[in-house]
Amino acid sequence: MSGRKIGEVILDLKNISLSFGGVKALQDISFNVLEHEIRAIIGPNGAGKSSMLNVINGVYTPQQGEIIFRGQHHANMDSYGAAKAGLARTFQNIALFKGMSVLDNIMTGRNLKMKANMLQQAFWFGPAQREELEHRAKVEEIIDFLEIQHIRKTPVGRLPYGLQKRVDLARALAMEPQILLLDEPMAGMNVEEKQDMCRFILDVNDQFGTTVVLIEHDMGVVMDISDRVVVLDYGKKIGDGTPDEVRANPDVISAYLGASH
Amino acid sequence: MFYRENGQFKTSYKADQQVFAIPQDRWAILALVVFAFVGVPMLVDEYMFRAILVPFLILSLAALGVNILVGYCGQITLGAGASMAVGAYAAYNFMIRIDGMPALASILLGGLMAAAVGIVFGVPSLRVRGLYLAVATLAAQFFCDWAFLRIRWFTNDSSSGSVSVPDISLFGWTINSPTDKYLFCLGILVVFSLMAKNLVRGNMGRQWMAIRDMDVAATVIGIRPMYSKLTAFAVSSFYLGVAGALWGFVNLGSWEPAAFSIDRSLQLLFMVIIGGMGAISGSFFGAAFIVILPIFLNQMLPLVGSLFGLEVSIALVSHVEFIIFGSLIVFFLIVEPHGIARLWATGREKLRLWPFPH
Amino acid sequence: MAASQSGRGSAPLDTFPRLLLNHAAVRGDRPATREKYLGIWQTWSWSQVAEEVRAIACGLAELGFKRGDNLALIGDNRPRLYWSMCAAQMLGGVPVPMYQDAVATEMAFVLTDGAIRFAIVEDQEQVDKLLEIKEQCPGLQHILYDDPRGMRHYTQTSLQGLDEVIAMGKIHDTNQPDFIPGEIAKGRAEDVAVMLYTSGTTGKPKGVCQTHETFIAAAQSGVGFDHLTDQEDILSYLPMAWVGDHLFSYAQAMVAGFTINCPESGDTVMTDLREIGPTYYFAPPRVFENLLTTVMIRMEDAGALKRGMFHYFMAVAKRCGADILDGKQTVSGSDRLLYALGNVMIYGPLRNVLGMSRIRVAYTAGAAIGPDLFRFYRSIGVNLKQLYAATETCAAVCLQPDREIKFDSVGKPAPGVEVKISDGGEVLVRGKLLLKEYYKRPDATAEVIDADGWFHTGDAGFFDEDGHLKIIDRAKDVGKLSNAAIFAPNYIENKLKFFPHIKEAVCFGHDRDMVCAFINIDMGAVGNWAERRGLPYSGYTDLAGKPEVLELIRECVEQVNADLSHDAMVAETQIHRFLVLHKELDPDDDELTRTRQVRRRFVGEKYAVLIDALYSGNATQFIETQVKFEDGRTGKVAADLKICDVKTFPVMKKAA
Amino acid sequence: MSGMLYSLVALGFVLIFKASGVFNFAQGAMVLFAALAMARFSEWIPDWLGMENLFVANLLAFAVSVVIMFVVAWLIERLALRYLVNQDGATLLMATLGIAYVLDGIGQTIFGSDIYKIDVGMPKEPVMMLESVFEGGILINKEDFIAALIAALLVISLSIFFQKTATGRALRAVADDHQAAQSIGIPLDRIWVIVWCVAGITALVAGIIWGSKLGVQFSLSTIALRALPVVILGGLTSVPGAIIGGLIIGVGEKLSEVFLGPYVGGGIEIWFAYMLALVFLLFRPQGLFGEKIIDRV
Repeated sequence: MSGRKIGEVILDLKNISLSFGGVKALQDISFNVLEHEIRAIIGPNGAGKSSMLNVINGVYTPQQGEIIFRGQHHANMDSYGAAKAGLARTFQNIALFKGMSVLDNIMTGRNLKMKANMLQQAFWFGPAQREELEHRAKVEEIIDFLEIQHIRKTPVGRLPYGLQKRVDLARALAMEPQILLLDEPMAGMNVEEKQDMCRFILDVNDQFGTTVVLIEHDMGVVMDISDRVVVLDYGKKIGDGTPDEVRANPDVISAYLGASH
Repeated sequence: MFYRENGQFKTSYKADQQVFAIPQDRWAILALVVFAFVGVPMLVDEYMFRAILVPFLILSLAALGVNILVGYCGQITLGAGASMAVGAYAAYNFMIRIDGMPALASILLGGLMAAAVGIVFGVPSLRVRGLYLAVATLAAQFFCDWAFLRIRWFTNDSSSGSVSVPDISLFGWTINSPTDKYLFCLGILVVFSLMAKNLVRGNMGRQWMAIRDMDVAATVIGIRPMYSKLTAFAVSSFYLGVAGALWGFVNLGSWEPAAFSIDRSLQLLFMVIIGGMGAISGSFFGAAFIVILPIFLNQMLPLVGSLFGLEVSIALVSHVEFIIFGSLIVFFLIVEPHGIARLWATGREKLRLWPFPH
Repeated sequence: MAASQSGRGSAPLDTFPRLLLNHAAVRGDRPATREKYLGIWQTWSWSQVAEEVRAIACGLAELGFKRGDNLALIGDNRPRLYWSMCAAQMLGGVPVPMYQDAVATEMAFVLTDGAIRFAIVEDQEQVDKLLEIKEQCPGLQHILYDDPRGMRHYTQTSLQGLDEVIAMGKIHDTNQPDFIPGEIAKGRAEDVAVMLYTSGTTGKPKGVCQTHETFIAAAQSGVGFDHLTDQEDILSYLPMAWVGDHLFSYAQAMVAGFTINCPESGDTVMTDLREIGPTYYFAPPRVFENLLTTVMIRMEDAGALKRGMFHYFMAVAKRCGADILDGKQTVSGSDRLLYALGNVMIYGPLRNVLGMSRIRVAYTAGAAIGPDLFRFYRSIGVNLKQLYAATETCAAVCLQPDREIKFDSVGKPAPGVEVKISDGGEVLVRGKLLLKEYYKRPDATAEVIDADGWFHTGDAGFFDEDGHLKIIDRAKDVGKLSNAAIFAPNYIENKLKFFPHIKEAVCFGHDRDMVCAFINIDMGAVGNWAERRGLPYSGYTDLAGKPEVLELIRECVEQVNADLSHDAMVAETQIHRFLVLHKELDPDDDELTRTRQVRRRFVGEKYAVLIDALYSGNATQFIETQVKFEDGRTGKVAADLKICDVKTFPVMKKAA
Repeated sequence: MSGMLYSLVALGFVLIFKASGVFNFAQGAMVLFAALAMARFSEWIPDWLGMENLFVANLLAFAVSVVIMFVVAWLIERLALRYLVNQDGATLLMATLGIAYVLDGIGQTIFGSDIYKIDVGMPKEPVMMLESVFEGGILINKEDFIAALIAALLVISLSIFFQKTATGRALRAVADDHQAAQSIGIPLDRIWVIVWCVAGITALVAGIIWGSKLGVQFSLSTIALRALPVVILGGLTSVPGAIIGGLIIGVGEKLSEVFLGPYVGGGIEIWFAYMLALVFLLFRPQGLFGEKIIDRV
């Protein structure tokens, strides 16, 4: 049913190792992400999934390894550079700006595209106003896309968890990213919210051709929507391939059975 | 309950993003500003201007500056007084050292100088935050206190750092009567408030608030903490610098470094806490409160005392003032961390929903 | 208007497309349609709308839509669906709006019965529904969708985006600029303008064909009656397939040239209503009922002072509000003063939060409205009126003239309408506004329109001494108790439903010795009530079975009984026993019509065992029912229902 | 030797910060308050009791002051801090600013706002020390020497308190992790009262020493500000850091005044400590002995 074309390797991670003090969070992990695909990273709690994501967009600096993003080699990414290059992400423990409305939160996602200088902004003059209105229109499209019209002016702090997650996604989408990193987008949601979120992820991938890298510890949902899956356990990669391949992988089975029973 | 919002629908983003999106508010504020310009000068006596209104306006401006930094960008400062001092002394130097320098220009240049110094003193904010930052800004405060006391060049070799300026004039309008001073400050305050509002509702303000609320997330969406924090320091110091220059030029006429001591810094911080952090209107509420409270206590306490047959000394009044200030700060932090502005906003929201409670 | 008409030398304004062109010429810059989309009210002026309609029409023509074709419209109230109606009419076709929440099988019936070749639908959801039933409806050739979201991977050739069709139409129009004017010129007033399917309280739906002539006449009479201008704003949020919405949001807007406003989504109707603040408003009694219920619930959460004030001023309003609105001179000066104060403190704000500040006229129809409910809105200064209508009469048969509002009547016959009562007590109507025919159902047409041209409404009613029509009930529902007392179930049910805690009620009593009732509690109101009492509950069935809730409902029923006992006509029909149903009556289970009227007979048969229990004196009865969920799955709900006895009151004799 | 006094004040800061995460700006006010109480009671008590013995009077005054500081600590916890649990550091800091104002106000209302003397009979004459080690020895004020001794004693007894007693262990548990401590049944509010009491006593000791040297007056409350850099330098969570930081700042201040002062017009001790701390902050934000701050996402 999918009409999108999976492209070349857009992000390639080579031999990434990361440790905090003595704790080895990631050990020699390599995998790649193809353009336009949905790539999942799964694993039990504490497997190093979030650390992996933090390495990709430069929140953590790996001790070893190399990140190749669109042909550019990096020993590590920096967050600002990553954002500028087209990496957006959401957070496991929602990291919205609590003091702002939903609309303003999403608008912050446009900041890299806003060019008016401070003086123009202070006088709300010319380019500043024009920019503000243009980006508002763009943001409204995202609001419409994620079906959060009814809360656009609500302070995010007052929203229930499921909606906050959606706003978090909206803010990331507002950056019009090449790659969208989603950190447990469905954690703590009920079945209906999970279904909605799956639909949004698929729609984003489909309509905007955004590459999605997704972390989840619940295997079920991920297997349905992702093209390829990396499995981590205690900081090591134990499986990589299509959902079917991964499901058949004995290491994965034992890791999951071991972890959940 | 006086809001009748039916039919006030927005057909463009421009209309939706106005500063006062509800027409009732818009008209009320406009009426208030007109009244401030036209009505107040007709109703009020000189004492009111000198003791209350002019200090209120200038301190509001300063509180705006502090609010931008503390309330919007979340960077605590105990060195607001220092920025005011820089503004005041820089403006003074521009005025006396450059012939024919218009007063307004030197005031604004003083602000710019304060902004430049503010950036320098904002640098630690890139490495440290919270309490540590508070200490760093204290360093700025003490350094400035000392510099204007001891470095003669800044004060044009006057002893003990005290300087004075003649009456200033603006395009031929000599500002010497209390009414003139009031109107001059009011004009500046209105313009600066509008600018501040524009900044905080736009991209700049969102960046500041993003840094304040969750700096890691802000970085990840491409906000540079260095740029955001330093601009906040710069803008904040600019406002404080202009306020400092006005305080010196217009309110005092002649001043010493003590006018901008640590006490001033704390006073400004309290204004913002009590008035409301992260709300432009909070700066006005806070300034009004802090300007009026001592005067009120000075009048009231002896009266209350005499009711009970007690003599209330001036010292006692000032002590009670301390106690009340302190209690209020703690009270606001506990009960309404967003200050009077939030109370006001809640009240307004209630009126919009009246008769329903929510 | 007359000047421009003669200036252009065109035909009289007797079809909707001609009306549209006229508005584009006369008030081209006035807003015609607004829709809240992307956070603001997107606005289209009359001249823009005319262009859009023209483009859609050309596109449809390009696809092969011909004079006499029927065009199905399925979706929420979206501007382009309204425009498509007019586009179909331009080409001499007939728009057939359909209920958007209908399940696929219901749609299949209408699509086949209406010989539909073209359908314009709102979004993916509706497309999926149509694709599902496409095999059953071989006639359906083109499905056009308004919102392209999620439609990228549909490869069916019968599918097309409305955007593409419009683009196609614009090219067509440039190539053949004379095509549309020619088609419009071919239109005649007696052509069928729209086909509305009856909601079908009984039997399968029938397509009611109305001509341009009748609908324009009906609209004009309403516009003239209430002095509507092109300055009005109306919120269009009721199903487009309902005759009421068609009259108010389409026909009257086209006649008077006012603005229709489409809400952002179903969730935001209340907010959108507040923002727009319509000047002209139309809703079935159910909506007013729900609004009142929310008002009451929200007021219960208010502080004591506010609540006290609310109740005090509501009492004042009840005493004199309606009379003041009617301009009666009998109100005392002190009451006027109190009312003015109340207007500042309560009524005005209340109207504001309900979105009714700007309302000049509001109408309710579709079902009888409880007098108390009616009085509430009038007393807070909303000029709410009832009208009496049916799909077959393009709405308004009777209207309540200003200053002559009676709470229990539906008003006087509308201009140009004849109304009489048959010997059997049935209301008969004759006039221009009658349907042309039921689509392909001459038998049914002959059944309702007799040889003299009288339309049999199926309602029982009578004229009072002022010439106001009073409707008691559906003629077929009115029955007699075994002691020969007249039993009008609707009348009693409406009284019950006025209580915020009661959402739905069904009364039985025909040929029985007493009246018994099924009750549905209102989840919102009773849930709130239970929460404030710390009463835990897991869902509807659980809540409905709580003894405390039954006690609450019993009090309501007793109050109704007390009320009934005051009126000799109905005093015999006090409710003796009732039970609270274990599930909510639901259109998906065929218990209600899509306009949410009770299918009395169906309910009676489905729950026969419960009725037996009511009349056999059992204290409890076990019941298990199959229900359909929204996603089409089915499940079972079972419960042991308690049956409650209620106190009845002796009949009060009228004081001599 | 003012370094020793800085250390004492800084110690108060550190204690409270460790246990409750509150950066107690009111420490200075507490010093003033305690000193005022001590000074006035040592005046009043002889009057009331009609006795002459200075030592007994001082002892009684000290006891009363201790009780008063306990009450103050209890009130602060009761009326303010318990409502501010889990607020961020800056909010708490501002709250303690408020508390400082209240204490200043109340203290001066009750005890008066003139300059008072505390005379606990500390010897004033200088002594020579370490003459045997090198020629000339070091000239040291005996008073300072005793002060240092007292401070050292205080630190030692505090260490014992922390290490050996049950309360001390509970305190350390709280300092490590509030939630964990609470979950194993340590009553947070009581612990905080205790911490504030201890801080109150250090304030009292600092106040007495300082007051006997310079007299008790309002400016005493600003020594808190002077002690801030000490805390930064030493690290907010380290008791030894506070001591060593205090010494560094104390010595640095004097040295800079002597060697740098003349070139820039003097008076630089006002800001020198701050600049030192600031420069330090930029390179080691957690201070000399503080724990590294790690952000988690």
